[in-house]
Amino acid sequence: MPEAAQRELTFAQAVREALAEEMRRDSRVCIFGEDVAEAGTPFKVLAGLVEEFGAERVLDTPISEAGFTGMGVGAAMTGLRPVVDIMFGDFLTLTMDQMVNQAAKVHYMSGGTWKVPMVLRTTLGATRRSAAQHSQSLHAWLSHVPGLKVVMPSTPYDAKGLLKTAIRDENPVVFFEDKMMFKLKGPVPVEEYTIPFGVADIKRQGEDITIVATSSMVQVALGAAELLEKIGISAEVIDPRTTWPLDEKTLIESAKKTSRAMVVDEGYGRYGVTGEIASVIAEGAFYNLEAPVKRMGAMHVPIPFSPPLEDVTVPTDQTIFEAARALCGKE
Amino acid sequence: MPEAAQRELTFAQAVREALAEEMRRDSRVCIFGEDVAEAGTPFKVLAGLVEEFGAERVLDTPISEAGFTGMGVGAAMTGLRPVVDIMFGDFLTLTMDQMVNQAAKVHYMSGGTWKVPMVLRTTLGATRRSAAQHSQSLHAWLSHVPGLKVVMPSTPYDAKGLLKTAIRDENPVVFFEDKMMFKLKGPVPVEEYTIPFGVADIKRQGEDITIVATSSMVQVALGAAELLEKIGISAEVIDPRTTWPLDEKTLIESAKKTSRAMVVDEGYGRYGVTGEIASVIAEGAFYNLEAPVKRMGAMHVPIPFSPPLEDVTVPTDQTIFEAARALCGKE
Amino acid sequence: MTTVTDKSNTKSNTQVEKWIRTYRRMVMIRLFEEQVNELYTRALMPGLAHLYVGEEAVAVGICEALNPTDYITSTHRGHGHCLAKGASPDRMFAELLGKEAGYCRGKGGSMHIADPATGNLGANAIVGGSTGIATGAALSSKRLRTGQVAVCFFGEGALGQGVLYEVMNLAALWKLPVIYVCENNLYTEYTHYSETTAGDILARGTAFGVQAEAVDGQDVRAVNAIAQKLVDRARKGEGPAFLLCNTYRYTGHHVGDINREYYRSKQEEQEWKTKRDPIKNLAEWLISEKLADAAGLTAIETEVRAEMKSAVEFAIAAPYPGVEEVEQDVYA
Amino acid sequence: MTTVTDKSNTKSNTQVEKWIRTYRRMVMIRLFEEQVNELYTRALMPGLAHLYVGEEAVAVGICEALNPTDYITSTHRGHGHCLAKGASPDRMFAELLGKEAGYCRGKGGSMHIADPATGNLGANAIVGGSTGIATGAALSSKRLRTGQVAVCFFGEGALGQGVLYEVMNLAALWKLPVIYVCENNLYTEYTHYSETTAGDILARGTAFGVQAEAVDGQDVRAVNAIAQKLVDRARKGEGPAFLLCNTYRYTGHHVGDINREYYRSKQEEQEWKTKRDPIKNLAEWLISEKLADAAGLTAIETEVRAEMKSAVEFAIAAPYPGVEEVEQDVYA
Ligand SMILES: Cc1ncc(C[n+]2csc(CCOP(=O)(O)OP(=O)(O)O)c2C)c(N)n1
Ligand SMILES: Cc1ncc(C[n+]2csc(CCOP(=O)(O)OP(=O)(O)O)c2C)c(N)n1
Ligand SMILES: [Mg+2]
Ligand SMILES: [Mg+2]
Repeated sequence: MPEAAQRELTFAQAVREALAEEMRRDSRVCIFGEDVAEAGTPFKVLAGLVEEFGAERVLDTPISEAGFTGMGVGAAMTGLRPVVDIMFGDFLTLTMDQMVNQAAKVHYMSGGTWKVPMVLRTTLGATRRSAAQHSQSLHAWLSHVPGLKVVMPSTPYDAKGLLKTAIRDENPVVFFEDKMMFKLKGPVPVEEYTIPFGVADIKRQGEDITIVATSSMVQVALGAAELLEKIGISAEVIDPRTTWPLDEKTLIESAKKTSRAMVVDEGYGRYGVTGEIASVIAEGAFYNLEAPVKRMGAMHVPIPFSPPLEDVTVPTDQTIFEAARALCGKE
Repeated sequence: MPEAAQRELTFAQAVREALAEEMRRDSRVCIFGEDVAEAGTPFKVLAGLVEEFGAERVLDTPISEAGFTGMGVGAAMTGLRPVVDIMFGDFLTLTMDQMVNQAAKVHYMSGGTWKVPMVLRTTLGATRRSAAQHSQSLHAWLSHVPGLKVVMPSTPYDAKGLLKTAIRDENPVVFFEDKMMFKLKGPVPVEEYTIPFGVADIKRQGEDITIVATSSMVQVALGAAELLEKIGISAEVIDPRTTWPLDEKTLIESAKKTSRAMVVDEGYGRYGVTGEIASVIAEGAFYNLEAPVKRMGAMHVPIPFSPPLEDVTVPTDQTIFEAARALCGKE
Repeated sequence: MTTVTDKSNTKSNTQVEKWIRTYRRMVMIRLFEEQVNELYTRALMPGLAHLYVGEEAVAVGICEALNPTDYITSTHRGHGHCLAKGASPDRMFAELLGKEAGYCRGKGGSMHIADPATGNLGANAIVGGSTGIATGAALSSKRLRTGQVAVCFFGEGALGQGVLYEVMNLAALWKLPVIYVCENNLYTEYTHYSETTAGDILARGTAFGVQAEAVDGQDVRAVNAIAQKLVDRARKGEGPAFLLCNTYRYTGHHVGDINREYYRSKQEEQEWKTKRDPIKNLAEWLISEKLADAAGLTAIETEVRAEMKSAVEFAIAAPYPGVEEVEQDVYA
Repeated sequence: MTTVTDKSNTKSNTQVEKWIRTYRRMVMIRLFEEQVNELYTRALMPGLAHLYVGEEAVAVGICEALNPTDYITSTHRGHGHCLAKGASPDRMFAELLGKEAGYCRGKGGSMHIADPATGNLGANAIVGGSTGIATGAALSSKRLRTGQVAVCFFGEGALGQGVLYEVMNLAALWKLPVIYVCENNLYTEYTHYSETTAGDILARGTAFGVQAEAVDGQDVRAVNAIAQKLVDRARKGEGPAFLLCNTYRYTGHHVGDINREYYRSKQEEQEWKTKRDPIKNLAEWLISEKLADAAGLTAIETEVRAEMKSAVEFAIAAPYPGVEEVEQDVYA
């Protein structure tokens, strides 16, 4: 976090500012997706961009996720730098062939001759009462695939800096935004900056336990850390910021220091992000850990609509607090 | 493994026999996919079925993976028990919306009123010189998704028993067959049998190290176990057989007994199956493990075509042997 | 009191009963949606909902041509389809509020109502997501020789989804009894369909060997007549059809879409509401044909309104599912 | 010796040179594929390959209408497209053998040859998988005002993939300079296209606002004439086109598909080979128009055959990439 940051922006404003700056800097950057132009997306994240950059660079598409993602791949190969907008992360299902069999593999299969500098922006996160087809956090799938990079910002500051890096990257980058975080405010400097991929950020220093949290779960973990402080447990909260590349070193070093670690991610707990990160820590800090690495992800159920049910499907500050307390052996 | 098994079948024959028996038993069972009828699939696994059951029950489709998988969902909801054939596991990318947003969620979203008793049969595995779009092992994605069951047989015996269980299951089941294993022979009894999901099989008893291996990697791990035996290391090889449901207990108990564990899977090593299983063992056998759980998966690269490159991307008996030896502290 | 939940299996053959029933159903949908909007503005409903107001003639005209055992699949804008196929408002409202008495025990919500008893295979929040399901249901019908027809409702936005063409091709090849009903209400969220739809919509059916027809979706009698023809044809084994219904949604894309002037004019909305209202049109015809009088129609409206009110009250009072339910029904 | 790798940028405007070049290219493709089959039967080639024999007039007729900087995307049956766009046989053979000197350093193999120098965006082993890429390249061309045209080659099997319709719709809406070339060789693997294709193929273009034309894919002059018209039109900003080329693959789906009688008759194969061979047809025309004589054409064949032989030898002798390359080029 920069010292001099005075100005506060919402997460949505930070995303928009990153896009606007990059579009001003590089005329090859363009955006396409459903209702991205006049509507500025249903979340209004892109409001105003079509007015500044015109309908040639901010293009409304039909509801054709596979088609326009594939066009993103081709456009990226041939001189544009497209930012493809997939309204809900749940619709990634429709883009998997284009992202995985095409975007991720073009550079390698062509022996390094063609490049795919595209960004796919999409959302993750439940608790919006949107039910099972609009609440998934499917970033584990993309993180599993070589050739892709996966970005999971947790603050307005990170969102802006990481998105600028994503747009300048020569590879296909999948950028996940927590839709519940669009209104979150945080400091964002007026000066230009970018944030490198593969560098975890220690969001809170601590001594007794390491909580690795991604995207939506970072703020929740920070809330849990405050609760833990009240009972005398000092939690270190680390945000990898990109699941690929993954800053294994910072995670392992923190776990070595604290001797206890938890991984919190809003994707499904099974066969997902928590398994990978927990394994990295369990291996790297094996001789320092005093307890098994604890994993917390979304419950292994389709996200239910009913509020009392939905609310128990994802980690909360309270459930993280309780798990951390148990892990530290405090009752 | 049954005692009295005299007869040997290939993996492909075992799959075909399971289908034929279930189609005879239940007239609602039908198959659809590309070139499944007269051609019997490019792998000839289904040869002869259309002759016995007719073109009404073994249907050639256009190259429309999303479309006919979706039809499988609808057909399963309304009285048929479709077995949907996806020629290469790489084409799962095209079916993800149907499998994940539809098949996996219908039962839950409908409050338990509709059911989707369908099976999606597909392949996995590299080393066939088929390059990056025909060599992937994408079972981690499906294992990540609640509502699906995922089956990974490693022998003709298991293939037959598990496929019959899959067809009788009331849920969407994804059944992965290693395409390099179709010609593998093994004992298959003439008598009817099924194999329950969620029950791991100890393919080889051992004392010094637990090797958990899935699908294609089971035979490879058994090969490594023989090499290990020669240097005095007794390896236990366990095959979970289904990644979901996962028989955590058997895996953990074995690791507790041997105090060392490895997980070998042909999917990508990152954010995949090895991370989950390693985490389950690292947590469940935490106080018994003498070394970190070792993970081996496909290298994090698109599968290259060139034989010398492709050959180093997936675990072999030799690389497993070496890793196991190192894990046991033997030089 | 006349029950407003009369199922189509109690369908009478007399014309007057048919059109009165049709009228009642359309009124029911409109008043149901009024209550939904009310629930939203009173902050009693979790999340959002997509109202079917203005499009009533489509769902009702088509479902009136179906048997109770025929199948439908529906969309994010699905309340009208559910009701037209015979669902009870009380259990629908309960679902919208996430209550255990809902059709899906609260697990589905507005966008996922499903009901085996009325052949409703489910609403779907993936645009185009149910096209495979409907086609698969038609395959079952053909293979099991049950004589059922499947109707796949979708907005014109789904014309952007390739899977629709994949399954239309399959339905034509296999002569499946499925009818693809395209509800062209002119907008996909906030974009006019002309900006997202090239070529010719009807040709998109015929190019794949599917018989395609268009109808004024504000005229319930026209919708019903053509639906009956296509359903009969499908039931006889003559293959799939594509029916383009030109219609309009009176309100926002969802209940929270209030300021719409950046994508369509108030005048346009006004014109559809005043000149092409499907309920008003049917009422006028009923009266002119002397099949009903104004008082009778008002009485129906009053009855339905009362029914909707008590259905909402039922739903508000109903309990949520117990938290232990969250892990149930993941697997059958 | 005349070089067989003459690029289209050395294109001459005289008719005779054009048709001799065209003839040479078709012969090159045929003899290239002969060598591939030979490599397979001699067990020198890893994996399989899908031969373009019989379809030469399509790739050559179309690429002859393109500029070197124009883009193409290709398929699993892609050798013909590569060669027609100007690739060198030696580097292609090297790729087929997984050698470092190959177009993709051996990482791609037969189904993934790509080459920026000739505008080849890559072959694709996903049926329909490159339709988005070609359309996206056309978007770049339009936005960056480079005047390039993109040609998307695909087999008629790709008509089953929904993504094709998604991108045709987009191309029509945005008037992109892209031409969708459907190579209908009658079969998708082992199934006749009539069993998998309902309706009307050309209508599948026009329904999405894409100008559609059909041509005899065995007549290179006809293919070239219509391609030239559609390419000019696209380059002028008049929008996308769909070109149906009726053709035939002489051999199996891949080199290992030897016994084909369960899905097509030897007689059918014989008829196409004898009556509709694109190379023979062009030769006859060249001779009848006195643009060439039989001896001249035989000389071309001899030259090309020698060139293919030395290209294969180059590839066989070439080294594999070092194993350390396996982890290179995953990220740019
Ligand atoms: C695959 C997919 N893409 C995008 C969305 C987001 N979305 C929900 S409704 C909608 C517009 C649908 O328009 P249309 O099909 O015309 O139906 P209408 O809302 O007009 O009834 C969109 C884009 C979605 N639900 N599914
Ligand atoms: C999405 C996808 N599904 C299936 C396959 C397997 N497959 C490879 S080639 C082929 C047939 C293609 O037929 P067509 O498009 O007509 O091309 P042709 O081989 O006739 O040139 C199939 C089904 C594939 N590669 N990709
Ligand atoms: Mg609409
Ligand atoms: Mg073909």
